[in-house]
Amino acid sequence: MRSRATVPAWVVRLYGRWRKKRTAWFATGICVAVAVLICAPLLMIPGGSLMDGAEMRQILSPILGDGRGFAAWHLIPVYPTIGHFYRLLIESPAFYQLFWNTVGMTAAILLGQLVVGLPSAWAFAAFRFRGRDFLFGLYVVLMLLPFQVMLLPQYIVLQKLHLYNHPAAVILPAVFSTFPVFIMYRGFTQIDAEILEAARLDGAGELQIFFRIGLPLGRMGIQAAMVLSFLEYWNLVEQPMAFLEEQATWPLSLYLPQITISQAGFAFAVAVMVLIPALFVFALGQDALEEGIAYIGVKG
Amino acid sequence: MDSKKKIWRGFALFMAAMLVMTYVSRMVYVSRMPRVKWSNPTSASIRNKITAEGTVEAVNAQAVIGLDGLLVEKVCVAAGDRMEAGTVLYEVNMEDMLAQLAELSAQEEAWQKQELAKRREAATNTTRAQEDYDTNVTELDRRIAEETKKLEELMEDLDTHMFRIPEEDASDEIWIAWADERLRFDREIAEKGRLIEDIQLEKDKILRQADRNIEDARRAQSAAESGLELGASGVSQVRERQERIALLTELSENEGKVSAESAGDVLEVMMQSGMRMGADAVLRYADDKGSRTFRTVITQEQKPLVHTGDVVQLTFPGSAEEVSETIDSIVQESGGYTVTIRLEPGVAQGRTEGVMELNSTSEIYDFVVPAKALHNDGGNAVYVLEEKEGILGTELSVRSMTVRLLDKNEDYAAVADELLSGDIKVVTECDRELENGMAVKLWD
Amino acid sequence: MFLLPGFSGVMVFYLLPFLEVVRRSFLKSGNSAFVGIENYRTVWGNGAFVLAVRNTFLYMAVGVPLLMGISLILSLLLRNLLLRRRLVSAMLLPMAVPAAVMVLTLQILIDRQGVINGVLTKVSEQMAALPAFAAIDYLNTEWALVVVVCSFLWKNTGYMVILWLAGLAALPKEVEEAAQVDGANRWQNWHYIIRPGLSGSFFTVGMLSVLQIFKSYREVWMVAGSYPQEHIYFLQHLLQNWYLKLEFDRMAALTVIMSLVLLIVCLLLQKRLE
Amino acid sequence: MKKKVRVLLFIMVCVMCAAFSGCGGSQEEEIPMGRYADREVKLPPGTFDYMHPCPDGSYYLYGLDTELTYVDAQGGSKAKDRGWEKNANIHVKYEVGVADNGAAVFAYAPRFWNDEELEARWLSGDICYLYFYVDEKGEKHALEPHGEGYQKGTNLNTFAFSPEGELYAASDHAVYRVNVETGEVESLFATEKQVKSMVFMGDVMLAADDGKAYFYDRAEGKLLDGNGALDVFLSSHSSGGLVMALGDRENEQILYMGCRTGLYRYIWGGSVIEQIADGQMTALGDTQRSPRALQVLDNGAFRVMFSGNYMVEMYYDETLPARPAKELTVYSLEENGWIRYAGQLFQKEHPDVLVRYETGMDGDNAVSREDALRNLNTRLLAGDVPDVIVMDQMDIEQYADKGVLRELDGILQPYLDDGILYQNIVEGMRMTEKNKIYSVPMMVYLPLWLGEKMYLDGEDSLEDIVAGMEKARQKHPEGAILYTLYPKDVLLQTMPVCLPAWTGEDGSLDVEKLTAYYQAVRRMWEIDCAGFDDAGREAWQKNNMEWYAPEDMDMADIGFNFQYAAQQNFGETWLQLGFLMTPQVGMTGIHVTKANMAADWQEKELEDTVTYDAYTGQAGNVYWARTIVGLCEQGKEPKLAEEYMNLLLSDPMMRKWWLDKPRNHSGLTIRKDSLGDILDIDNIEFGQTMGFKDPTGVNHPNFWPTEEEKQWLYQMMEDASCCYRPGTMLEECAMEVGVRVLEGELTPEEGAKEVERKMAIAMEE
Repeated sequence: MRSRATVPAWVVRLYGRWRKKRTAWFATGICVAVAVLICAPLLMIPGGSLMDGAEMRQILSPILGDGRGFAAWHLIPVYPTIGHFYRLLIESPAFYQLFWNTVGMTAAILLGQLVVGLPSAWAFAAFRFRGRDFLFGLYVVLMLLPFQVMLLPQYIVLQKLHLYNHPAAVILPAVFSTFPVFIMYRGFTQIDAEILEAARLDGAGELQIFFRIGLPLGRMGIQAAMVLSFLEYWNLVEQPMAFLEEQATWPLSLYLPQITISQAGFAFAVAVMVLIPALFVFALGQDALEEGIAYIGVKG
Repeated sequence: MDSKKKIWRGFALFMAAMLVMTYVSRMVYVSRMPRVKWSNPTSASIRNKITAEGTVEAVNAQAVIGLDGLLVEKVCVAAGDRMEAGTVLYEVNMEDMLAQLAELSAQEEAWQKQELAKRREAATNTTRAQEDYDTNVTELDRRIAEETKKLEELMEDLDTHMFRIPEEDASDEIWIAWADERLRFDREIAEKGRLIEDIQLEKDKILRQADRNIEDARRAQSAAESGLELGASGVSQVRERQERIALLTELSENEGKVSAESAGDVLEVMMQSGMRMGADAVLRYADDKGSRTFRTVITQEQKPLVHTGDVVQLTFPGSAEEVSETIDSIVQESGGYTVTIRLEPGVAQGRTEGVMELNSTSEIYDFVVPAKALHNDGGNAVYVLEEKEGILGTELSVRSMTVRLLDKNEDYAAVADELLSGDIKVVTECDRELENGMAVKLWD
Repeated sequence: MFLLPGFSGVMVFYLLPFLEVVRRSFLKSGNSAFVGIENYRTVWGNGAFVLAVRNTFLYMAVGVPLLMGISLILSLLLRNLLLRRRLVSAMLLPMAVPAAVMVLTLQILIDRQGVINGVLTKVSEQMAALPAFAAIDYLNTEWALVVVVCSFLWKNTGYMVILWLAGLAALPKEVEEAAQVDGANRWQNWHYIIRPGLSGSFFTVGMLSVLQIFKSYREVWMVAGSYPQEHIYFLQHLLQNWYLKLEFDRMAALTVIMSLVLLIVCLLLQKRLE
Repeated sequence: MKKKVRVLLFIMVCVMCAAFSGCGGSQEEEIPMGRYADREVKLPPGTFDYMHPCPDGSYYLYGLDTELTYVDAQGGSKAKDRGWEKNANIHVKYEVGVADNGAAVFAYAPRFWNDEELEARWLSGDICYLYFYVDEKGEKHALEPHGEGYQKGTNLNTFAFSPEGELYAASDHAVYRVNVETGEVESLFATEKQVKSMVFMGDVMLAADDGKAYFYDRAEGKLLDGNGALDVFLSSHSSGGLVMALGDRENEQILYMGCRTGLYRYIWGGSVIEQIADGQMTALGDTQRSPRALQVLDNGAFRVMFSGNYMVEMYYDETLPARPAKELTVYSLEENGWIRYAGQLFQKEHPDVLVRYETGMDGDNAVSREDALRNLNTRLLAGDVPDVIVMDQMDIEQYADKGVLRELDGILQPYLDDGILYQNIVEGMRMTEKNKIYSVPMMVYLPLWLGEKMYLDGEDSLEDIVAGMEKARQKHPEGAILYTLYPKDVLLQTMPVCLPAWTGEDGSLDVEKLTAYYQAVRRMWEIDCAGFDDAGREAWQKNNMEWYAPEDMDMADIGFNFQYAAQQNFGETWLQLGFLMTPQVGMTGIHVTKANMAADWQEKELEDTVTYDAYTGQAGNVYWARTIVGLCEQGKEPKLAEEYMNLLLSDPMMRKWWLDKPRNHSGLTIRKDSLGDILDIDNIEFGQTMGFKDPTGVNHPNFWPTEEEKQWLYQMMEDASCCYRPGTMLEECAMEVGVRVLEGELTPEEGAKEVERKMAIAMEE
């Protein structure tokens, strides 16, 4: 440090800023590149949603079983059409029915997970009780179990509870999923145990500690859990397929028929409409949660 | 912070738009739904009116036989023509005919002469026999009368002699003489009687002989007159010739024109001018006095409505005549079913075409729907209204239901199927084409 | 007390069903006769099981570290950027695409006559220097696993970045700043400050990566069917196929084995990392 | 803290366990006992449609063509001559009203008019029906309604005699009192619709139409206030017929009403209508019949007369459960109209059983076959087992092995003994391992080729078809030989007749045969491709794309459909391989093809040279099983399931073969007599619409198979013994690899190896 004393302070500052900036640019560059790479295949979706059937069939004919040439893709359709959107948005009331089903289902699940999962996660993080590790391990294993395995026993449970073919058959198991617990737990463990001890010593009640310390400090974990849960349940396929018989209660993810090339354009249009709320949620979710949790923290 | 607000606003807008669009799309969806009216199938009968055009045909045709050996000069009618009694059918060649007539007349004359001679001779023989007979009988009758007179005289003498009977006391001689006398008388009387008997016998004999002679002569005469000796064929030949002569004569008087004998419809003409006719039919016609049949072809659809024994109305174009007849037979033929109706004699004279009309009320069917409700789905089918579970909840939708068609008229159709019931809602009217499974709404 | 409501639900919807699975693993499917460990023996001696385990292990061995590494690097790069949220959102997008559409997209891209082969062929034609390119049938050759791993990375990077970021955010900023002031270089910064702070997150992300590996099955199945190329025949294909063949007994046994392994690994890792 | 948690945990577990088991128990609810049941009443000889109940429990029976018959309370019957049969041939009797003493009034509609005067009056609208009155002694006189308030020609449709013997009648807009001697009609009150029934309660007459009840005071001669409850009831329960009768129970006047939905009672003057018997569980719910009259008996029972010579007595049975506990569940992977129809029919025959028809996948959503199967398996494993499963596209061996399916030998044996079913086809379904039959196809397809004789003479194995194609290629160097657009099509057309030959007795794959198959189809595809250059092929595909979109097509739709393909394409293609999917239309295809050729392409000589026959491929005598039905071992209603199976195998059901699919691809029935009937079926019954339109728009009548063709078809049915079922794993595999083979990516040998490898994994599982 001293050896550099000769260098004027502003040079140091400037250099520091430059270095910082360079790092930032560099990092930004890489990240943007990766993001673009990730999003590139998705660029096919808006293009595809505006492409008419004939064009689609023509450029994809090699895939259809014609042994020659290679498929191509037009990011910007040569013969764009809004036919698919028209069909989807104007002519398909079923789409909206399922859209609201999905919205409702996802909202219910997320809310339920907050209510149920948060305390559980807090319990694992803030208290040390016997069997905690094992129990937590069990949670993780239960989280990891493939759905095929749980299908049959869950079906039996739901039937006994008379929930089969009711939206709750999807919502309830999802609410009690161990997955958000697992993620939120991570958020909470990063809180220093000393802080909690200090609070307890100060005579704060457990609830007070939970709301005033736990929530604000674990907010990143909560936020992550919610965003990931949203992703998980926004496109939930297998559970509703297995537990909901009545089509009127289905979520949007079951709307798309078995995709065939002639349906592709329509499918892309649906995908666009499915993606839009997701984009909003991404954009808003992070901040909203931060704010909301901070608010609870203050109040509590 | 500002941008976040914007995003919030955007999100809210998006959701609002989705909400609005939810309604819009529902409205669009509903407005595109076919509207339908429905009714339950009812139990009813079906009144049917079937009209079919057909042809009138004669049951058995009459023939005009050609004049054998004559040349047709001109044919005056054609098939399908109407003929009345006296209508000229054809003309024969006069020249040819007259030549034939002349020849025949000559033959006849010769034959007549020959015949006359024969007859005269026979008549003479008869007269002679009669005369012989007459003379013999007269002679014998005279002799009989003579002998009978003699016999009567003898009888008188005997009577007289009997009065001269001697006294009882007369002498024997007297008595003997008287007795002898009396015996003589007896003998003579018996002799005379025998004589008369003989003459009588002879007369009978002669008479029989004479009769036989007369008979023979008469037979010969009548044979001569009747020409019996020509034999059967000979007679018919002569007759034929005479008839032909008469015919030809008449024909020649008619200037060779042959006319119809009765009214009817010409069915077929089998001669041409210049043809020499044989003894075959040269023309066939339906006599007005014969009966006719009406024949028509009905379609498969009409078939179930028409039965043998049904009463139908027949009308014939261009005539006010309308008759009720019963159907005699229905036969399946290529392309349909031929209905035959035998008409009463005299009905449909001169008609070749007609229209059959059948009004029938069917039995009462269990399920009758408006005919509009039927549609074709690889068979007859109706659309029935059902509730269907779908993504949009419970909707009204139509399902195509195949049915058997029992009967049908323009407005109603009787249908049957195991699944039909009075509760089923059959779509009777819709404002656009329906498809199986389509969601629909009710007409207000 | 905090745990109770959640645990009761877990109990009903997960633990009890799981116990049912355990129970059934000792019964014969169909007539429910008790057969002891027969099912386990069947599973153990099954050729398909060996293949599936090997493949699944390989998939995890390649997929999990790659995913964790890439996402960690990305999140480290991202964490102080202004564009952070946008970029994370962008990276998350593949998760939000409906599976059916994603599969369609994949098919268009990686079919033997798909877009990728098309582009590569064109490039190799244009540049004479490169060796001639023969179209690869990605799904029917050894490439299948590569494809699966790539699509797995593609889909899940954003997901893991989120988790890493959450972990990173919980690190006390002051310590790091202090260290920076102290002139610690990046490596030191990472080694002494970030890495220990993230050890818990390692566990989380690791477990979730495994979870995502299991979840990626549906897409693999949709692209390649029930009997895919033998390199991408995973445990879940086996599970699914058994299910379709009504072999629930074997399935249950396999599940129990799997969960035991997972539980042990999980407990060990937990101990080690916390 | 720790302790607390532990205790709480323990309690929780206990509570949950209790709740869990409690839930299980609560499912079996008690079903209350006691409901109305019915038994049929034996009627005297004759065909009766109507009944007139008398207060003493006796009743009169009559039909539209059957004389009035009196049945006394003890059941003795006596015919009463009312002289109405005699007119039945020329007149149709429409309405009859009978009085308690046997007097009757009836309305005739003329079938044919014999009387000109009457006809003229009828045409002028002066009269419509003719009415007659017969008094109790049998003296009959014509009745001509007239009088003030009666418009001539109005039909009197409903008659009722009051207890005093007055005659009331109703038209579609009014109710009248009729003097039976003079025919004088007095209009009493107007109604909105046709009054369908009238009952008398002292001085009050209740007349009911389909939406309103009218109360008329006969003494005062005025209409009383209506009853809203009754009106609502009438408007919602009248469809299918509604009958009413008054009863006197426990000193209350009760109006009983019977209709499709059940038997109801209404206490006179009240506002509550109460159901006392459910239509679904009694004869009232029979939708084939409509109730015509109701009689209230003193012992608490009811008599109900139905249309169609059917009468039941409904009595209260305390031993019966109040609602049906029976439910028959039928499951199929895909919607099948034929099965659905059978379910509806079964429901009609068994009103007390609820038939549920469930389908695993219904088209337009993301549920794939595997998903649907998974859901089905979940149900099976959870014990929620359907009674009947349609096994199309399912692995029958697997389900039979796992004890899901019930063996059917017992059910099928009588059919086989009597030679009703094609034994060879049923036997083709026998599982070799257990030597039992677990499922039976209701319909089959048979393979068929169509082409010029010179291409295929006599033999038609796979190699012969290749050779035939080569010959055809020589004659027609340009264009397609088979109707194939893509490699997949060649496989689709040939695989069904080869696939069964690939698996040996022990279930192992015969790689040699598979290799041979791949070689053959590859050759076929090459020959087919040789007729096009690239542009030509593209054009050919494009031309056919409009109606042919392979990725959208059901496996069973196109390419196989012999008739369709033959009709559409012959002449553009020269050898047609496909499946005979319907009895007559399939045969029609051949005729049509010939006719088309003769008419359109002026190829007259072709007409004689074109021929068709079965093709054997590698397996020989293949039939394609469809609508394969199996019963579940653990179904809840094994008896009903058996009955259902018998219904499916019955002749009337088989004759409805075309219901199987929206398009008529449903197959040839395995019941011999039904197949014969279908071939002989009268056009009229079938709907007269089965002709076709040729490309020029000319309508052709239908061609029905000739006797010779029928015999040929029967013979083919007799020979078919090798079952092909689509949707097996091997097929999927061979198809996928086959496409790669045809595209030249793999050699046939490699292809076969690849299939073997994939199958090895499946076998291992």
